[in-house]
Amino acid sequence: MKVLVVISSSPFKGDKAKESVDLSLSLAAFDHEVSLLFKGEGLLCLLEDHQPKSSGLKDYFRILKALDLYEIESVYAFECQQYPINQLKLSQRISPLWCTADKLQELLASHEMVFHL
Amino acid sequence: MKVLVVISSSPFKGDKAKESVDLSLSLAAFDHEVSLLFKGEGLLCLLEDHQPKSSGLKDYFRILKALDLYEIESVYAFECQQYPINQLKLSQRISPLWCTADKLQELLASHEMVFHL
Amino acid sequence: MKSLFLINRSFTQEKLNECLSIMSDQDLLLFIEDGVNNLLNHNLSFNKQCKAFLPDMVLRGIPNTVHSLPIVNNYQEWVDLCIDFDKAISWK
Amino acid sequence: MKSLFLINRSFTQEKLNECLSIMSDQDLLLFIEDGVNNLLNHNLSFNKQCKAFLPDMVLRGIPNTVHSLPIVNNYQEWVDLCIDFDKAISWK
Amino acid sequence: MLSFSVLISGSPFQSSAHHSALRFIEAVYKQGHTVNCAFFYSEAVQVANDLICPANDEINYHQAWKKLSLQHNFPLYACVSVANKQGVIGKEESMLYELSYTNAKAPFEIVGLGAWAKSINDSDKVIQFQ
Amino acid sequence: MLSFSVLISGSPFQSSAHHSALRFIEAVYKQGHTVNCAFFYSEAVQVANDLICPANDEINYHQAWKKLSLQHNFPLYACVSVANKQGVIGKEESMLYELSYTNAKAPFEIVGLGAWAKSINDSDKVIQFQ
Repeated sequence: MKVLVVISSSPFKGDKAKESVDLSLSLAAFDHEVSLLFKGEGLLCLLEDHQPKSSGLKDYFRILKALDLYEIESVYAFECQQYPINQLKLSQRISPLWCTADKLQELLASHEMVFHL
Repeated sequence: MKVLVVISSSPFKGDKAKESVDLSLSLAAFDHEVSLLFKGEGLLCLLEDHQPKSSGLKDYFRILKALDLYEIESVYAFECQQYPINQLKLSQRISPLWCTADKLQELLASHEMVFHL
Repeated sequence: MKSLFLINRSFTQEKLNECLSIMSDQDLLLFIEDGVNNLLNHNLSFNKQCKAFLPDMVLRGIPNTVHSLPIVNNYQEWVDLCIDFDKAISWK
Repeated sequence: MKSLFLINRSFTQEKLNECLSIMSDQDLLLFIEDGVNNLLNHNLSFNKQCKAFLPDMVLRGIPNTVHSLPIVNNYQEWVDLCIDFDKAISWK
Repeated sequence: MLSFSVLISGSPFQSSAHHSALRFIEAVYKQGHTVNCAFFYSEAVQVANDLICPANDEINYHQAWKKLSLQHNFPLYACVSVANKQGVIGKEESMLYELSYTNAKAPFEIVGLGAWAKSINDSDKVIQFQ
Repeated sequence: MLSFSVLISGSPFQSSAHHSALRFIEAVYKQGHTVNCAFFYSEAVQVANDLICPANDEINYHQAWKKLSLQHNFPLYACVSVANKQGVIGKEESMLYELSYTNAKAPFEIVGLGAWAKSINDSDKVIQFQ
């Protein structure tokens, strides 16, 4: 199935962002065609200088480095005034395709399922 | 102690509104001077025509009827454009004092503790 | 592919506009759970196809008079909508 | 009585204005946890006394350059603030 | 007759997800369709904890799921990694972690995400309750 | 030397409340003050569940609270009505409900809201972590 997983939660408020990544990897491992979309507060997953170790937290974003290994099809990011993160240093691990509302409309239409924790 | 308990959660999304009422009653029972403030989505607690029974849910708002019995000092509501509920039929159980931002500022200043679940 | 959008919480004007802007004209937005609270907000304008889920309005004491959206009357109608539409999208 | 307001989540402009409007001039607002994400939002204007909690900015990779608010450097400074102010109010 | 896979990700205590999902599934059967599985993920896994003891006049969602699942014979899956992290432990993990008891029992099953990946392949419709 | 009462209402799994509260309390002691109690209410009661088994490289907040509480000798209270509703059961309720086991043990104590009402009387400062 062509599945879109949407991440709109902050990477550090609880487990939703991590759970979304885990879900994506599992679906991909079972031969679904998985794309990831970062939006809203989820965009903060894309910042370079997270320091989870500074707070004794797990660096589960290491996994994002290897999304292609896990056969995640595409990674998208939805622009957002509230978090203008492309003015900041972004992670080298992922190069998302930035999309506007029109592009996102297409994206939602072209996937068979959408999950949004 | 002079305590203000703020309810800003919808009465039907989980337990926060109920937990706030329980906290207020317990504090009052232990001789604290407790006031309640409804704001934001919490204002929906004040609507008349809830039908929790229609969904098999507990009508914990019955308790609101008896706030004076439980020696809750005062009940306030903070006006809010997003939920213009005073245009609707409001519960007969409570007559909150409606307050503006200025009045709320005073309120917060005059209480020794504020809890906001 | 036409999609059924499910909204289960209060939205600001900005959030709602964002959601409407990513819906196509064939899509439908259904307000469920605390999503029906949005019907109280006179500042929101629903410029795509939107409906409200009656059981959640009744539960919350939100009268039908506060809005002019079409109604989905019960869970069976909701199930039927899921079948009419290619997929359901729980948005937030 | 002067109060220390704690904000631990992202706010819209409207929400922030509401919060600022109920603060007195002696009060202080401290952005903690995901509250520091608000520093990225150029549309917000902080017209009362506001500070940002550094450890939560470092954790999230939010550089000090995105804003001009004074910093609270560590948990001990936060504890001291709680003592300086009459009470702490966790707002949302 | 169509089959549904139902993902529940909202907390049983701080969302309406379980309330809606239970009623939705009842309606699925009323309309002559079936449910492939209910899969609990994220905070929703809490509902598999059989120690849940709400006040007498409140809904017990743990019991409500059990009843509906037994009535219509569809499986209740909770994701193992999330469940364990949140203190919901099935028999296998109980042995693995050398705990003396388990709080997730049949008809709830503690399974990997693969069960969900398979279920959505085998069903006509998918819906998520946040 | 001042004493703090600390209310934690945020989920250990979906908020940063426990992360912040633990570090805040460490700093309270570093500054020469004390903690009267940490009181868990709302979703925060989950942390009293001793079945919590996160992955090896993740923080176990149940253990973190236990360690900090034993180190500084302050009590960990979880509200009984909320805890029971969410499947966190102490010894007394376990007997009351005729369950064969309990998942909330010392230093966590399952108590009524009265413990919080008293604690705020006896302390100089109060702080809440949502």
